[in-house]
Amino acid sequence: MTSFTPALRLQDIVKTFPGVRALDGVSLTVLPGEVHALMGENGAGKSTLMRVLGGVLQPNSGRILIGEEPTIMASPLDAKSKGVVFIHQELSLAEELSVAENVYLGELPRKSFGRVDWDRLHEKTAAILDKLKVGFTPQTRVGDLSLANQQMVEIARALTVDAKAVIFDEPTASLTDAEKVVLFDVIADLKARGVGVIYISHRMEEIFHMTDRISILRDGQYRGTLHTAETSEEELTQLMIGRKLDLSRKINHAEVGAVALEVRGLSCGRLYSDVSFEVRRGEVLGFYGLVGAGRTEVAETLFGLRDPDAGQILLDGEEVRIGSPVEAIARGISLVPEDRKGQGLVLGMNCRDNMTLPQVDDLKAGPFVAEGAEIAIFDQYRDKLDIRTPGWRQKVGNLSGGNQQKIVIAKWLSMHPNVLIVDEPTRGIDVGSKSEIHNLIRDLAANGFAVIVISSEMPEVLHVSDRIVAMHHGKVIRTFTSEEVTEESLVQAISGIVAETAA
Amino acid sequence: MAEMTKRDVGQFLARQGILVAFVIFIIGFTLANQRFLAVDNVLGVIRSSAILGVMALGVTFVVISGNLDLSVGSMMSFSTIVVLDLHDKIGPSLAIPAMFAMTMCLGALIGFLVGYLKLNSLIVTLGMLSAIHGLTLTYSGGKNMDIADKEGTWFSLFGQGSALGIPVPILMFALLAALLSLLLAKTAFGRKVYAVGGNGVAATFSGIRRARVVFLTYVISSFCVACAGLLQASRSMGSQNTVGQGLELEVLAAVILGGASLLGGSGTVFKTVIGVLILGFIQNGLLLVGLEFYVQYVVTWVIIILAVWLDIAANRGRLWSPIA
Amino acid sequence: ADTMKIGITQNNVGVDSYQTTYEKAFIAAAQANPDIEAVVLDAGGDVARQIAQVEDLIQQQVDAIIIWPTNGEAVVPAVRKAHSAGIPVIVTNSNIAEQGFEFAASFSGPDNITQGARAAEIMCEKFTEMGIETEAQIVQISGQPGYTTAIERAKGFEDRLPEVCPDVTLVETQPGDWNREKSQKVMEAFLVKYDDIDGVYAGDDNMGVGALNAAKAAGRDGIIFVGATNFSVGYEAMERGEYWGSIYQSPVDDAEAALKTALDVLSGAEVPFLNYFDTPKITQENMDQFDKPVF
Amino acid sequence: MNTLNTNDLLKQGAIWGFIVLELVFFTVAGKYLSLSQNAFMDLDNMLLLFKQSAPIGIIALGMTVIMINGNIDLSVGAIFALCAVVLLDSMSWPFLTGLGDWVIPVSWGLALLTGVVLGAINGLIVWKTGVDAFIVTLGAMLGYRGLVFMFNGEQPTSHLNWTLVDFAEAQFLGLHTATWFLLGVAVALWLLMTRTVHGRNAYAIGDNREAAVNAGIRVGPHMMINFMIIGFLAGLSAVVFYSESGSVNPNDGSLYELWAITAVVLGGTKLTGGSGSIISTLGGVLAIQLLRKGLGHIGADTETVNLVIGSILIAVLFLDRQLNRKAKGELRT
Ligand SMILES: Nc1ncnc2c1ncn2[C@@H]1O[C@H](COP(=O)(O)OP(=O)(O)OP(=O)(O)O)[C@@H](O)[C@H]1O
Ligand SMILES: Nc1ncnc2c1ncn2[C@@H]1O[C@H](COP(=O)(O)OP(=O)(O)OP(=O)(O)O)[C@@H](O)[C@H]1O
Ligand SMILES: [Mg+2]
Ligand SMILES: [Mg+2]
Repeated sequence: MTSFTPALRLQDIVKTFPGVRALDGVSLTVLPGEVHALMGENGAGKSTLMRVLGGVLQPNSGRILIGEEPTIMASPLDAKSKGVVFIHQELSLAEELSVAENVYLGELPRKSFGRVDWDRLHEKTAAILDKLKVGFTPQTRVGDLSLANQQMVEIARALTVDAKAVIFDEPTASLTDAEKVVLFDVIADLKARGVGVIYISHRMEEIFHMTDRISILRDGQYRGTLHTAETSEEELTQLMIGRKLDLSRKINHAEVGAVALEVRGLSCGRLYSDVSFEVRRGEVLGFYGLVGAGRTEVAETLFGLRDPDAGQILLDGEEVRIGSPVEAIARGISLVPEDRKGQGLVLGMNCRDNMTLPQVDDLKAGPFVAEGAEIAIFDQYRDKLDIRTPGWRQKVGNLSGGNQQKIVIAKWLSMHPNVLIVDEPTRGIDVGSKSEIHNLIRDLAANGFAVIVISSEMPEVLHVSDRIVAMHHGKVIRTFTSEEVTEESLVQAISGIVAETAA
Repeated sequence: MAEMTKRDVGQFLARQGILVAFVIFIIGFTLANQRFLAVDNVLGVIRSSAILGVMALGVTFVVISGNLDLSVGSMMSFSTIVVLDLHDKIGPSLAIPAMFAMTMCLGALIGFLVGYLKLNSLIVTLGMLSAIHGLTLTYSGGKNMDIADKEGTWFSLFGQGSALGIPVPILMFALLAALLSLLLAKTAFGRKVYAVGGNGVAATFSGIRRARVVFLTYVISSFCVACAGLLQASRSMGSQNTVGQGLELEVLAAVILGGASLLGGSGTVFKTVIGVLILGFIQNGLLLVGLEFYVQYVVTWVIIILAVWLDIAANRGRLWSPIA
Repeated sequence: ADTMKIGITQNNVGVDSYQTTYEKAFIAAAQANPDIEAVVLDAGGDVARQIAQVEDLIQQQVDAIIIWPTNGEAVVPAVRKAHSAGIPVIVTNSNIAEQGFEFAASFSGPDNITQGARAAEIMCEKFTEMGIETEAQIVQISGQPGYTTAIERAKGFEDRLPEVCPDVTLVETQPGDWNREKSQKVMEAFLVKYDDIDGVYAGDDNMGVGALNAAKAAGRDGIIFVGATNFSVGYEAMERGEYWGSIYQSPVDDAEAALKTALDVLSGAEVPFLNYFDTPKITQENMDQFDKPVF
Repeated sequence: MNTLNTNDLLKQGAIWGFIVLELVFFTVAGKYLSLSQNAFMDLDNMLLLFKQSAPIGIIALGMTVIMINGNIDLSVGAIFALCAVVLLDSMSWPFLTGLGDWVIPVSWGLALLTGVVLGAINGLIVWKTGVDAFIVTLGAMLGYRGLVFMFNGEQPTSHLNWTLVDFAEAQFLGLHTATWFLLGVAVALWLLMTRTVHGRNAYAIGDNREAAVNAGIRVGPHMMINFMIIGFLAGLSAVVFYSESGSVNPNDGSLYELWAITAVVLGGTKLTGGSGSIISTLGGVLAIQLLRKGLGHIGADTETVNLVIGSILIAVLFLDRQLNRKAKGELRT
């Protein structure tokens, strides 16, 4: 905190959507050279507030001041020109274009006659990519990058202009630890240059690791600002969700039953090879690894979405060939996919219909769909997962990111699967719901289901898993039991270091 | 409170932009020519819209599932010619099922190409438009097809008969609309059509056989085309090879006018029916007022854009697009 | 003998049975003559495609080109091109514009203006016979907008009618696009709009029968239907006494006349520029003198 | 700019491979079936191919831009006709007759201006109302066609100017006037789409509109410019073609939009926008014209032509997909 003139101020911002008062008189002050966290439950209004600041949305009322100058953010470009850079929660990239074009999207350097100055573009981008220590070039097509690398492209945008303030809306949701380190370096760098950084995340450890102050939103209302150094997780949670949260690690190992799913020597092209593991009923198996480790691909193969080259899949000891998701579902496998917008939801459909989509064939009343049964399922999981929506008729696309994720989870939980595979289940989910989901996963296991959890968050994997499979470059390096695993050995394993001596 | 209600009414009106436009047009034409709303005329318009309408019902399914069908016009010519030809050869009671089978085979072929082979529907159906036209010409040798004994057959029932004072085409249109509306809105299949159109990948991830759903939408569409061909053949008891030419775009216009999004995932059978009626009444109304046929083109242009605009403006809550 | 290569580019074959029958007849006639090899093309109603086809025929060095113009004026430069390449051009069915006459060897086809005029006469005679020539009201359903044939027939009819029956009023004209269905719709609206319609002139029998169907469905009797290009549906309707008259025009005659004209031109015979083949009036009274049309 | 990998090359190569296939087929089949002593691949015939591709080709090139941008334009056929009407009609406007042959450039200008204005109307509606371009231009297809009819009723509009015809029929360096225009437009648009900020932004908008908006690209004006470009090109196509033919039927140009779109898709441009290439579209256009010419060359009759063109369209789509088939193990969605 180098100066007392705030980098920006938001005053009494109100924003309503049909049926929703998303922001109700929110004020926020960000100082130059500080990292200011914005926290709140899913749907509290964080992204909406940032969209107002970034010129994407116009507020119903309230003022925005940049360096004490009242301004109107007419458009994203306008905001950018006033020094506010917005790194979005959802990827916002043109896949067919090159990395360089994406980084400088909207501001390609020009030569005469509106020509693009390719040399300058590539040069400037290369410099930024250097800083981010990524393994791709400015000319790479963005569509060819993994999700995490795409996120890095998005982050690279923060470094293109001389910003007064940079907004990161859940930038780490799809990053693994290696990129996170780079990201934190970038943020530290921005901070050192006197830029005000607004950082949205649901991950406590990140918040405490690198922010200076924390502002809290709840149900669209401002709940106060705390100095990070002077607060605790408990106090934060209390402010965010209005109650205390029991975060103690309560692993109640259920009776582990027979092997529900066994995979032997499964290989699929360049994606992964010779993957073997087993999950028992009553057990949670964690999958941990770096970006590109191939965990998602293994899950997709089990769900009938990919054709393996070699290997066997055994369900309840019986070898099966799973040719399509239909077959997988019939055999009691559920997959919560990692990309909720692309793979998990029909955004234009309402909440209820999304939730019951995989079982719509089974919910019959005569020739028709039994709407009553559907609504019952919806109500049950809305309460169970605390999904915030005005009603089942709301389009899923209008929900906040976290609530969308909950719909996807509910959709597959309600199938009562034998084997549940969840890929990044709590990406973008607030602490309260996160622990709720963790408990649900444990409960499912306790009820005799086999659960596979793929996660890039070490605390999560450690917290929910009975055993952990560590993958690196498409290979299983090691399988840990929850007793023997340590953070250190796990990090070693996912970096490809085979620790022969591990206990 | 009063203000709230007023806004609700406003919202409702805006949301039902299509209906509002419809009512305004009816009033306008009626003022211009009192005969417009005469029972004969109304029934007449609905009857002659029925053929287009029946096709539009099927295309609604295709469009909601995120595809297009430009082949319906040429397919309708095909079924008309086939049923007329077979009528004299094997009698109406065999000719009708035979024609349905042949037409639905074409629909199944398109469904296979678009659904299972995942070829782009715009191009596939454009290709089929041309190919089916060629097929029809080959079948008929390019000649007009006429039923020899027009008086001595019950075949005229579908196009010209009436029950309870209502012409059969209208009954058939209404019945099909009701059935298909239930199918789309109330059954698991209907739900899947919306899901596939809304987000095909997510549908696959939800265990929906996307290819099969798409395939079935084309089969439904071809079934509707066959019904339209039957109505058409029975109405005029004879036909040219090009009887359905150009209808594909009118059908599409009706479906869009009803508010189905071409991106898939939205639209309803009821709205399509309204879209069909609007087109029918505009055509008829302008004829009654005595305007040149091409004025109708311009009017249709304005109406399509206004109707769709109103519709989306209501959805986003503001008139002008937020695009910078 | 030397075989002669004759290329033909037609207007839009698939569109109606007249044109299809024409094509069949042309091919049959060409095959019947061992000295002729024919290249048969169809422009699909598209001027650009027709011009391209003329260019292709020139490039293939055919001996003569027969053209059924999609647009009588637009093809003039293409005809000139053939002319300067030394290839005689025979225009068939509907003529090209006058500027092109100097480049074309000959025209062979029906006289559409006369046809329209004759239709007016048929209609007028019938009205006179019925005694309503002083107050009769008629409507016209014309062919596809923009086509020479449609325009000429309408013009012939509209010019002649006031000469023969000055008191008959033509209340409205709408196009039926050579399409029976479209014509039926148009007629339905006419019937709603006008209580008194005594006669209908349709640009061809196909549309005439469409109009007739509409009238029958509405239960309106006593309307006099007159068409052009007697189709078999029209002929049958005349047999049933529902349809009064038409103009007898055979696509077979049309095609054969075109081929014959081409052969005459190639053999160096003296050929008049305008080769109209006769298209007589046909009504319920004299129809037994005509064969039932095959199309 | 993207580096091309083999996959991309294969993708872009498909259409040229198809053209080679057509050439071989018609050359061989032509030997047996054609009446002509001239080979199909005769130089003059190939030169004609380019010339005959021009009317739809010029429009298809513009359609590529529109489709890369994520839109579609179904009204080009009607714009084409309306520009032609303006071109030919204006040549006999009394206040222009004093200009002698100088009326030609004026009429050309008026026709092109008409195209730009009509395109701008479409663009403006798409921009300001947010109605999908497919719908806007489907409406305009009817509306503009109505305007064509209003201009001169159902009569053709004609004005044969032999100076103009001679210019249009001229050959320079062996290439016809129309060919020069076609190639010129191709080069210009290729430069526009690969080298300029506008072109790259158009790609971005078609690829991910939301991302483009978020990045502050002014989506509306870019779309509007592209609609004006295709309007201009529809006008240019009309100018080039009707200078030679001198008369326009009110129905002219109908179905051109479909042929243009077909050519663009054959060239590998995605219907959803964001990717595509001008040069491949040129390939698509040539492939279609070659097919028509070839079928005429071997003497196929009308039924067959319809059947074959339809089936070929589907077959090419199928082949293209086989060529670009995803590797085994790829996500099955
Ligand atoms: N376009 C919209 N239409 C209707 N409601 C909306 C829209 N966008 C957001 N909302 C609603 O506004 C509220 C705030 O959403 P917002 O996305 O700001 O939440 P968030 O705090 O970012 O949550 P998360 O942590 O899940 O990302 C939610 O109730 C959401 O449903
Ligand atoms: N777009 C791509 N093109 C080529 N190879 C890819 C692409 N994306 C991923 N890969 C490769 O596929 C493998 C698995 O990638 P992916 O990132 O999906 O794994 P993951 O373990 O699921 O990671 P995440 O933590 O992101 O879920 C890696 O070998 C990676 O190099
Ligand atoms: Mg958010
Ligand atoms: Mg993954």
